[in-house]
Amino acid sequence: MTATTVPGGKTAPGGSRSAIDLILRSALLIGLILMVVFFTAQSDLFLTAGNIKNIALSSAVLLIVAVPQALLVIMGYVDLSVGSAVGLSGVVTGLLIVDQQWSWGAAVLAGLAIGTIGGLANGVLVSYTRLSPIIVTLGTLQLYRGITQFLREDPPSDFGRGMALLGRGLYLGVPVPVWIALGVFALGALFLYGTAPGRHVYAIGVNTEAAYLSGVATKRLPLIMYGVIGLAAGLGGVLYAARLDSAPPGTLGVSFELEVLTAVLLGGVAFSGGRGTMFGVLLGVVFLGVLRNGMTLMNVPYFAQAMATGAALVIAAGLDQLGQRTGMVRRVLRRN
Amino acid sequence: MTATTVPGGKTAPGGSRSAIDLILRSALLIGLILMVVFFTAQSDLFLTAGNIKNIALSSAVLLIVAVPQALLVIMGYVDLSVGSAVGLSGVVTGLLIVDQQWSWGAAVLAGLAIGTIGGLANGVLVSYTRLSPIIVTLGTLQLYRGITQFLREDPPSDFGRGMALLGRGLYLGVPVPVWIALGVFALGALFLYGTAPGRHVYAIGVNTEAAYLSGVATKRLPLIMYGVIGLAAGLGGVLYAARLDSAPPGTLGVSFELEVLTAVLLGGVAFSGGRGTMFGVLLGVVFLGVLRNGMTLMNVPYFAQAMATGAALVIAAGLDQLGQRTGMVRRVLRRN
Amino acid sequence: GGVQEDTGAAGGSGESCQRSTEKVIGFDYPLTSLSVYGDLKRFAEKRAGERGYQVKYTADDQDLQKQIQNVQTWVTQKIPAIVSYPLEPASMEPLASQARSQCTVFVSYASPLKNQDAAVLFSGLESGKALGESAMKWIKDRGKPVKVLVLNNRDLAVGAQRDDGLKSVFPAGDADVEIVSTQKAGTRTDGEQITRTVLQAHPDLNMVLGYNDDVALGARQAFLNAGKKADDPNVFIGGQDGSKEGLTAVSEDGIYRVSVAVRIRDIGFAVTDVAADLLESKPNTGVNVPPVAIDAEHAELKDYMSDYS
Amino acid sequence: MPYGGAPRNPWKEPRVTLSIRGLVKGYGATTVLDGVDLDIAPGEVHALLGPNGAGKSTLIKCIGGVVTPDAGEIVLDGAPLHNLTPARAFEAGIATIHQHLSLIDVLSVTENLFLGQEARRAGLIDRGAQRRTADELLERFGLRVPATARVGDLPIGTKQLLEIAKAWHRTDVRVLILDEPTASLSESETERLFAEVAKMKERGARIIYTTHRLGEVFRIADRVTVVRDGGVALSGAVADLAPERVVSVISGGTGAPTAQVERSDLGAVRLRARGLAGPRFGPLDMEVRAGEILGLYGVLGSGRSSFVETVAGRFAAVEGVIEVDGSPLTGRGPARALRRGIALVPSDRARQALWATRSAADNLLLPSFGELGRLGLRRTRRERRLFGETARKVDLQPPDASRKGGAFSGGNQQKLVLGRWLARAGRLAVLLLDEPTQGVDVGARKQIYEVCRDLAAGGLAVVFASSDAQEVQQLAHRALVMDRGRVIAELTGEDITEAALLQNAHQLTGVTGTANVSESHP
Ligand SMILES: Nc1ncnc2c1ncn2[C@@H]1O[C@H](COP(=O)(O)OP(=O)(O)OP(=O)(O)O)[C@@H](O)[C@H]1O
Ligand SMILES: Nc1ncnc2c1ncn2[C@@H]1O[C@H](COP(=O)(O)OP(=O)(O)OP(=O)(O)O)[C@@H](O)[C@H]1O
Ligand SMILES: [Mg+2]
Ligand SMILES: [Mg+2]
Repeated sequence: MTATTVPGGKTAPGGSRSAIDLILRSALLIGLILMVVFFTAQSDLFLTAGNIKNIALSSAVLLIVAVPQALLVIMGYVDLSVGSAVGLSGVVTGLLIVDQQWSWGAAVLAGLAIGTIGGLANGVLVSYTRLSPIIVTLGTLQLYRGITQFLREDPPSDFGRGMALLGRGLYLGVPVPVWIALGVFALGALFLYGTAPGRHVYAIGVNTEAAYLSGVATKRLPLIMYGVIGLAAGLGGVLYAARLDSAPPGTLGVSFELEVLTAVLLGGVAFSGGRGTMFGVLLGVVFLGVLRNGMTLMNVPYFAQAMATGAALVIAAGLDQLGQRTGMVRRVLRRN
Repeated sequence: MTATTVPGGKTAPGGSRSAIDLILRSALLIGLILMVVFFTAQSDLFLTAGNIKNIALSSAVLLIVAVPQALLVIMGYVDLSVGSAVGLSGVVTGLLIVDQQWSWGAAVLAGLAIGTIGGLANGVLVSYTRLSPIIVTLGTLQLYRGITQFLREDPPSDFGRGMALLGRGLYLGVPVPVWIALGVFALGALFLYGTAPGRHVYAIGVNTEAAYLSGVATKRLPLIMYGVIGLAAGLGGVLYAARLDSAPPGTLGVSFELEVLTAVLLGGVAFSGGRGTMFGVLLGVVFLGVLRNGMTLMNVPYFAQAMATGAALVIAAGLDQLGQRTGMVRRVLRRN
Repeated sequence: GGVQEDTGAAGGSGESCQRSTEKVIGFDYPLTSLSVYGDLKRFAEKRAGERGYQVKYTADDQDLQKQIQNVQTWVTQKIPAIVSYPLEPASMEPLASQARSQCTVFVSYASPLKNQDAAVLFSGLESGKALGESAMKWIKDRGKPVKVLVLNNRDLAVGAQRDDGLKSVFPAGDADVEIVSTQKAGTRTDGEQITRTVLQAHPDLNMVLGYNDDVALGARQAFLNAGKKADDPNVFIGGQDGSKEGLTAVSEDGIYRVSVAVRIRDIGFAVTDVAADLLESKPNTGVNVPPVAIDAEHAELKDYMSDYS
Repeated sequence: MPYGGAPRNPWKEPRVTLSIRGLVKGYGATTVLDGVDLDIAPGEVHALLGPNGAGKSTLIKCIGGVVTPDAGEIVLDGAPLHNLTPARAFEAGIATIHQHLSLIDVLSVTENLFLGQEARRAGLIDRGAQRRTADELLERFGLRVPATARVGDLPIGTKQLLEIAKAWHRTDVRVLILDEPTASLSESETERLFAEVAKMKERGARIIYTTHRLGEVFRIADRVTVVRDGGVALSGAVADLAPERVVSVISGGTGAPTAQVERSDLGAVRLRARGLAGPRFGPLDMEVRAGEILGLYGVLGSGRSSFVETVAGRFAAVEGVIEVDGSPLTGRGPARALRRGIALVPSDRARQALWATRSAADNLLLPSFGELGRLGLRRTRRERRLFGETARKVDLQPPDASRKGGAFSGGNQQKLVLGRWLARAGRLAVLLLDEPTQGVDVGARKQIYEVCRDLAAGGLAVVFASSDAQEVQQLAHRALVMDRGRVIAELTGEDITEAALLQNAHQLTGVTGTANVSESHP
């Protein structure tokens, strides 16, 4: 009897879920495609290998941090300190190479370590003492920036060949950071869909109480994830420093946290937790990358770019909603 | 067994809430007091009438926008576009006076109107089409900034006597903006505790479905509140412009939205909605004002200020938690 | 290993190159929120119009990553000539060399690069010095002790340069000078807020040196708001940039005594000329526009102001 | 077959017991359990009874490791269990089905069944294995939902069964705890559950069973313990206990609800549905008169909730009209319906009705604040008076205006929700109740029935949907049996017997097209 009242309902996350969501997202995907078509029509340089490489390169770090951020947000947490974590690890790596003559490899490891520690610090505060994630990470956003600028006032630069390869090297014609980003994305997807903790991410996000009653580690998992996003931010900082061949303490990674959050939400992750897919996140990141690149190609003036970006965000959010609505059942549940 | 209570409840439903929360907040209050004591010990200028007036003046606009922001957040919404709304209305007011020779009164009204319209635009998008408040207002944050810079590239300035009085005038020795801020705060408190819609704010935040089924206007109320916060942001922009006697399109109100959010969360409003008090918001605003002022007085270097602010936020969040814990029931409700 | 660097053939030099015949110049100016930006563009375009060129712009909103991305886009796009104001010179080097290796003209703006065909310079260091010197002169002439607030912003390369310049000549161990506070200020609002507070701590504060006109004007407003007279002889406020408002304030011959200016017109023209010359293979090593401390008495004040619409 | 390791052979187990000694637990100022003892032998079904708020769930939470007792010890097979967590409890072989659902809406049926106990291969989830076990469990519980279905889309009853099924594949179950498992189940589901419980019993599990439907106790329980006022008020073998005795101990003398008296003096038609169709029901016609209490009975998914929720404005009618006092209901949304005097007590308290973190006063008075105020401002004195009166009428325990809604026991939460409408009864024309006494003890149930009768006597039209045949018999003047969204039978007065209801609901299940029998009624 009840079986009949449940239209297929193949909408649970997981193999099947991601498939459905591919369609759910498609509204946004279509938006992206239209945008690409438009830019291609505007400038014949847009769809060139070189330019695509650009977009990929400038989206790489965003994707690297957006993946763990998405996992956090789905769990109902968030890390707003990533902007400063990027700055901190980049500067630490830089000054170790320049001031302390560390080998670039060692310096990079140190940078990653710093990032991870910063992340874990957030995690302990947030998931164990149950402080508000937003306020805590807004705090550490300032704290880490302060430390960064305390460590070095003006930018260390000139990091040598190793870093150059890391930041601007090509492997099989694809920039190294892009390879790394793809790796991170793959891992993220495997984790979310393939492993038990991945399922628990949703459980915690939807109903922590219920997850706890079912024996899910409702505190350890977020803690670990904060460590991971710290690591990712550290990686991001290192890659930025490598790419820029310098690490300005005052500006490296500034307002990056908002970019990450935008990409994640744009990708259809619900800030309230419980909803989101890796595919969506990828889509959100690419969307932003294409938008910025295309507008520069078209020589749009700065204020118009701001307007266009803003409008694009709103429209994209609308498309995402549209995607959501296509789920028949959801429409019923969402009273209307 | 549970006979430790008086039939009918000893205190008025509304009254008790604020009373209880006053105690809950006290942990943070104590933190504030300690900070004041510290700064007073550091600089004998801190507790002078002049400096208190100065702190009040710096906090006025923050309070004006924080009050409606708190109401939105309690309902489970948020407006991140206020920074640009402040800029937009300030610049519009300014250029109407300078370029169009409008009377300052008319120009101010226009500024307020612009702000309100911007707010209502957010409201329609968010509460009626159910788009994500964060992503939408992040979008309009950019959109409104773009419009502002499109309207005027360099700052209009020199607004004449009327604006001067508005921004810097004293009434009974207290700056006009402070009077306005106190008025806004009083209205906010009256609304939240003294009116039925005020109760609905909590109902929507805690359980929208239940509120909807109980006949609460779960869409109109947020819409209106978005209009109100737009109006408040407009007011803030006007006051900023008046005090600066100029309105820089590129920088007026930049990152103000984060300041507001910080103050609100610091004041113990839960970002997930359903929890928060006006008293707490006031506390959060004052806390930030005192912190910034004290550190400037002590000529703390920039990076140290960032560190201190960050640490203060985290600690304050901790104190707030501590406050929460004192509520026995809450402890249990938060799965013991 | 399989990883090689992505900078093409390193350091292509001007002569060996076949320049593009397309008459397009990209002007990458990250500080779009500065009030000088508009007029700068106007002059660059004026000259471009005369020489039949088109000027393109980026929108970096003061963000290093975005600047690099945008210039990278231009490089791939093979824009014939790029004039860039690097927020972070070191970060621009790889791009510059990549650009030049594909025969794109690369002109550096404000701070010199290793990889550049030419530069349009107005030294931040000099600018800071000029402000410091005129401040010292005012102090000497007046012969009374002063209390100073320094508003700097070392987050920006130019801000750091100007700050270094200022430090190098000010206060130069002068016993009469007491720097009571040094604070970071990014915007006019910051300038007003900080100055207001410092005025609380030191009601006798009578000198503010700002790293640009916006913050200095904020400081001036704080003095006016505090009830100081607009022409109080005992107050010295100085800024840098020579922005329209800055110079206007100076011309009022009040407490806003100096704005260290570079001739916006000259720079705007230079942006186009240097790039265009190089594209047309005319020799041009660039220009170095000297910063001048403009005060109310300065002979050229009117000319400088006339640059603005 | 339980997933995870070969089950140890229960018959080899020594016949020692699960024994609870001097258990004490309090929340803040109030002591809930004050020295409770309990012994349960393998293969025993032990019914744990008591009024709302007696501490049954609390006791269960202690055993399940959800809350830590303040004192006392829990000994399982001779081994005392210390600082339990839900995870540790599972390992010890204690499977708890909590009163409030702990399912994850966005996850699939399979994923929910295995949540926290996933089958793994090489670090990854073994979907194949999970899927097989899931299908088998669904089969056992007669759930014809796809194992890939998103749980959030399932009706509440189905969810309840899934919740129960979770325990069936957990680690070899030595203690099975069911906290009001049948609260939202209908007869057929209940039967299935009992069959499964019997199997568990054979496998030597100790079973604690909590319910407010006393009929069940005498069907499956071996022993009964009634907790009341913090202690054990009655304990003994079912065989030597008379139902009346148990009832009076639980209800503290209030006694069981009395059957409905026939109403002859019905007023004018207040609610009329004409060809009304909505999500999962209709089209159907229906009339309810002033003073009449109409019961809707049916198996799960028969469309009762959907119907009442549509009348209350939660869903838009697909076709047809709703009339209140003769004039059609225009516009959409509960607010509109309320303005016309239609109020709903929804079935899913936690999700649809309660503000757990808000005070009892807010929960009770929220729709009334406006009317109580003057010039838009609230008048707290009048609010306090109205709260006091209403709390007394529904006998809210404790009648504390500032206590958080979530801190009340199930039954008292329901009284809060009912009181919400009682407080403005004067403005109501129709009261709709969906599963009105779900999880409510006999005493409270009686009081709720009386409130409903008073409201009807006061001229309201009362419509309630229930899965509890006994309830329909006791409360309804007239009963409609629904199936697949259609009315398939109508019973009045004396004819409303549990037997008749069950028979109609079940034997007719599957017969389609026999719609609108109800057209014939007055
Ligand atoms: N989280 C909590 N905070 C404070 N008090 C609580 C909390 N949970 C339960 N209580 C109180 O403990 C007492 C026992 O609650 P419990 O849920 O165990 O009763 P119950 O016997 O299960 O009632 P029901 O039959 O309605 O489920 C009640 O008075 C209730 O108000
Ligand atoms: N298949 C479904 N999809 C979406 N919502 C549903 C579905 N089935 C029920 N619901 C909703 O879930 C809630 C409770 O379900 P319930 O099974 O009680 O409703 P119902 O389908 O009317 O059956 P019943 O006769 O048992 O009430 C109601 O709001 C109902 O509308
Ligand atoms: Mg219970
Ligand atoms: Mg139902």
